[in-house]
Amino acid sequence: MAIGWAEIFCQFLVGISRSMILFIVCAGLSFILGVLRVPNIAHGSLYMIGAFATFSISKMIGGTYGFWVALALAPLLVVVVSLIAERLLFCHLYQREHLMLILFTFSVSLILGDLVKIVWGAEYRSVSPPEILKGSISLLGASVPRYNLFLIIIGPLVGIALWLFTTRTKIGKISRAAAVDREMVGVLGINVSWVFSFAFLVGCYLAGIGGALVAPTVSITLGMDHTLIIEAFLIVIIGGLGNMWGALVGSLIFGVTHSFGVLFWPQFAIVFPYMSVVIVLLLRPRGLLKSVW
Amino acid sequence: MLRVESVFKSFDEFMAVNGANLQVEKGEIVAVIGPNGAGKTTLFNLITGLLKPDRGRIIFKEEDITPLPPYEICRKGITRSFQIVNIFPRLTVFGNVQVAVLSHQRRSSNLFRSAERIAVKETREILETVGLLDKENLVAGSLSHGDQKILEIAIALGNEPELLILDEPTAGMSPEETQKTMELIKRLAKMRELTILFCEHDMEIVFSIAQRIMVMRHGRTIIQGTPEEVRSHPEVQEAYLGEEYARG
Amino acid sequence: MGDKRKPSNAVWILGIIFLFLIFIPPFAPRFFTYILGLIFVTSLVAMSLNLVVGFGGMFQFHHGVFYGVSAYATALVLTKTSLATWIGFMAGPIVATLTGLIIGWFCVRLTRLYFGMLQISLGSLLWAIVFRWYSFTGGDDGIHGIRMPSLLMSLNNSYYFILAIFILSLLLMYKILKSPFGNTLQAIRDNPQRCEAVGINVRRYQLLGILIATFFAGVAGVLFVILERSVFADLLFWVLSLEILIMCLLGGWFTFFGPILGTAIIISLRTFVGKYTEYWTLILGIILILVIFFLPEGVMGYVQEVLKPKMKEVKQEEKGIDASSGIGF
Amino acid sequence: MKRILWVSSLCLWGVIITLICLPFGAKAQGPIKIGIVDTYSGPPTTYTYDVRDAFKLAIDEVNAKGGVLGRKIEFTTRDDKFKVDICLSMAKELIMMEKVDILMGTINSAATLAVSEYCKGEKIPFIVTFSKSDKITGEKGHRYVFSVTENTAMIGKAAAAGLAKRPYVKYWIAGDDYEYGHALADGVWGNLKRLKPDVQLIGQSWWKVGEPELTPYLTAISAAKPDAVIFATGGASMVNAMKAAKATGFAERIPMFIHTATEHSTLAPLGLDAPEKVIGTSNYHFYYPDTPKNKAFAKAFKDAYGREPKVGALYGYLAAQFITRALTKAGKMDRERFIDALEGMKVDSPVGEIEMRAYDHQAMLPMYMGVTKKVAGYPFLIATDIVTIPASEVMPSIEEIKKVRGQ
Repeated sequence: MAIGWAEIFCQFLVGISRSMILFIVCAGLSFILGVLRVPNIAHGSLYMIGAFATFSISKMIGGTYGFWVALALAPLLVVVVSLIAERLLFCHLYQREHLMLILFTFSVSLILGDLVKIVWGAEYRSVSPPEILKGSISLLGASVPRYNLFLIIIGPLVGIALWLFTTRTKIGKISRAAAVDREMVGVLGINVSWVFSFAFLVGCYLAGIGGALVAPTVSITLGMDHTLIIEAFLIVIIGGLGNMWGALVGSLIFGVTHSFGVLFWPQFAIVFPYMSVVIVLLLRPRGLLKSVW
Repeated sequence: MLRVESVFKSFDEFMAVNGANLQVEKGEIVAVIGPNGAGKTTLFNLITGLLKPDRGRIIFKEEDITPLPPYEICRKGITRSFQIVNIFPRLTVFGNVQVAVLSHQRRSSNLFRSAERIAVKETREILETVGLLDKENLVAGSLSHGDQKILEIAIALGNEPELLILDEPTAGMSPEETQKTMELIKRLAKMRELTILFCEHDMEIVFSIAQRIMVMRHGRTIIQGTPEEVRSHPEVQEAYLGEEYARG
Repeated sequence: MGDKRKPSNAVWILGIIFLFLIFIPPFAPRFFTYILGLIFVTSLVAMSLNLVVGFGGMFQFHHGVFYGVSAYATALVLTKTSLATWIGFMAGPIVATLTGLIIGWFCVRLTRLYFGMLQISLGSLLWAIVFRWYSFTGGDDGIHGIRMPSLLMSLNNSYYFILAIFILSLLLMYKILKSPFGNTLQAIRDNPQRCEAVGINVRRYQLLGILIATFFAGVAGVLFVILERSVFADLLFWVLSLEILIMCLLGGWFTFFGPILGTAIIISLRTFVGKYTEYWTLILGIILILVIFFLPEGVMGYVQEVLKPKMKEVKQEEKGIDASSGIGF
Repeated sequence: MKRILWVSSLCLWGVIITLICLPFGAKAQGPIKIGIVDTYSGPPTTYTYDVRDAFKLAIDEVNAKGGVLGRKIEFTTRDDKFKVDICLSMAKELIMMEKVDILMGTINSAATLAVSEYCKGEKIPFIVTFSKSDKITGEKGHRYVFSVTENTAMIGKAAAAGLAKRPYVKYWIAGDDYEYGHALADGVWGNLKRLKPDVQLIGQSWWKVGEPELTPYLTAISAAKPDAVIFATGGASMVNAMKAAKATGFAERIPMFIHTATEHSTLAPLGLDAPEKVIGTSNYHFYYPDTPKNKAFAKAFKDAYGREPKVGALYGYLAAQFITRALTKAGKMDRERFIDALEGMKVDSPVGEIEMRAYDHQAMLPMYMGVTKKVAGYPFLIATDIVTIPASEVMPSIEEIKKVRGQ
């Protein structure tokens, strides 16, 4: 089978665009892991809620702007859900052992999963991309869906926004400091509880954006949380816990190796993500980039 | 018995140990002193293998132990206690010490004998020496801070070391407890013919029991010698001991 | 429990429960015999996991792989070869332990979450093989209707067999936990750094712990085949491993019998609440959260907490020693 | 102290035993009990809800007329979460504890095969309503298992019969990497090769079930420039495949065949965003065949549940028909007589008369091959140019069944 440069290029772009969604979700997960030390299994559920909310909102508004409004509002809905969960449950448990937190966030994901089923039903849902992003354009001889190009643009934007937030704003700096040394932040007379709460919401907001962005490319179903969360954890681990750029590197490794795996060795594409994690962890047992832990 | 030969260790940019030298002879009690951040704990971590030096050698009984992992260094006869309490909080006091005794007797991997019947005598002996025998069935995490520090030492004794390293054994203790602990250390050294290397903040203690003293500053060895030599060393006086000791 | 001279109350209680379990099959409905069998099998996996998680402090996130691999090994020997049945039964634990050796050898190089995620990746590779290799493992259809020797064909007989092996495994595990090795393992859980400092090769002991745990998971895998006579790729999927982990944590991961309780709670919940509502996972989630908030040591941990003062009282009367060691009942 | 423990533990067990035994009192001539174990959470519900709802509709009608043999029919459902172990223990619960007379359900192939083996041992009739593995009534078939749904062998035959009439030569196969996908691909390809020996397979790609992003695969496939692509996919991946085909414009360039692409379960969630010109097969459309019987059925379903029936509804309806007719014919609730009655039974349905083949207990269903198209008046795409492939061309022959069963 002859594979031309055009296909390889196209595959590369598609791989990167898939990485971008992973990156946005994983950056959120990693941020929460870094600042709060909470391995949040419910992160996948929030992503799912983001997708379902996008469906509902864009259907309610309809028309050309439906999707854009949904893209703005759905993550906020996710933030509201996570604010409730944080104030009600999470904030009492930050000091617990990791295994207990895993148990706890798993329970939350069970509850959220069933709540989504109660609210949205168990049917497949589907969102169409806005008119302007429909179809595909020809790029170096290969046809690339416009929506994927859109993702490639939006991914770095979100990344830069997060970077500016953590390095330029006061609260961002405080959360970063809290990631390294909690006691110090407490000593400074800052209400740590609110810093944590805020950091948690930022992470969840990213999960919501990820869910909203993925909505037009897939069928929105119950169970999409499970497929995502394990990949997200693997990405965060190989990138370096709590390191945002690590999440980016991890996502790119996942997205691109997977897309090329598909091109050259389709029968075994299923094992590529796991293989890459095994290799990375054996060579660099603490992830590729520096972990804040 | 132990020779540390110009050892270096840095964390990122920070030089924690910057060419330290140390010599300990058999049967001595040697103290390492220095201001906070002088690299004392790092030095101990290097000797016991928890950290690997960037450069330099550590020689114990004429053998280079620099590349060995901690557990092998321990088997060569060096054990230590930690500055921050570092025990097995969910095990009983007895269990804490027994773990070390079993490890020393190479019986840790015994799967089918009941641990309640192995190494009981040796463990109780150690507990009796340090005065924790009456608390042997309590969960270690529930002990007072002072008792936990004593337990630290007891665990270190479980391996019947030749060289015992104590990292601030009296940190956080009340004056009475400090007094008792120091008595214990002296007694141990005599009873078990131990060589002891320790570091300590309380200068009174240091000068009262140490036979030789090594002074560290910014990760460097300033001097190693008898208390008198150290006291009279100008740089030490200026840098560390301050006026009071210089006079007294 | 550690009392050497007189059987303690715990032993009495266990005796009563044991007698009760023996008399279940002839009297109770068949379904209960089956569910109890399922609880034994699953709690054996959970307890074997607890050896490394609760007592060894390792993040063994993909324990189900060893259970599944053993079930597949047994099923393959029984269906694809004409070897004697007992060879099939032996093959399970052996293959599981070998898998444990390979996966564990890699994993003990890492710590905590890294350990766990590496194990999930390695385990998922195995899952992918089982899932993909249609001609050999039947792919995701699995292998069903596995023939058993006539002695194990009836539900009651297989129940007794499972019960016997289960109790034997429990005794062995208890013995191991009370052995010097068990103590050392718990010491490693509490403080691996200190263990190195007292001359313990932490990685080697962790690996040994994994081997023992995977062996018992293997035993459970064989029992699963005996009970269900089916194997399928789900057994190796990470979701099942997570469920088993949840069972440990729910029951109480620092206690010996906690995982049985956790397993019993989850299985009964899904069987008996599942009758009335599709939303039994919602109820499970709420129960789990209540446990985390109000019983942080798990259900069994709580029971122990409640019973302990009383036991102390009794023992003092008998002039016994208060040996509340790491292993509770 | 010791006595307290004794007494309390005995009391506890006493209570448990009583609770256990309560529901097992003497059983009078109550209703006929049917147990359904199926997946009622997650993506498969798109299919299983219709089965359950259509079944309920039909059973309610029967009960309104006084039931069967003077007894009402009662059914109870269990959600297995698409997990084999849960499915198996729930099936056992239905059989051993609820003491159901007939078991139904399952969409998960592995679970179906496991439950089927169990029913064989327990001698309980088991009616499969959605699982597509051809092993169920083929290789692993037995006296107690029946299927009212198509299976991969039938899909393969039907698709090959339809595709052989089209001019394509160079094919590519792509699909979900699980048993259903592979079986379906093998079925289509084997039959197609037989009907039209000059077809060539130029490549394959397989992705993991639930893979969200299929664009990379489609790019790889278009690079090879096949005449047509056979997609062996199902469930949630269907919608993904259709979306990716639309976004990349793949469906415009290369004809693609996907089983169930024309089916309402696939097309409804996509609305008007589904790609046109996709070739698909299905057992049922609510608008085809255009007979009064089908119209009445679709209307009754829509009145009851506010949505159009999908293919699952046909299976649920068929299951209800076969069960009630066979019970009537058997004369009393006796499992062996029920099975004897069911073998070879014919029932009327929205897609015409359907026979339960006596030899392998497989319902003989016709298949409809069509092409997706936007049609005014529908808020979603529908199938057009429908060609009916009669059951005789769809069913594997008895010789083939004998062969796989090693007889």
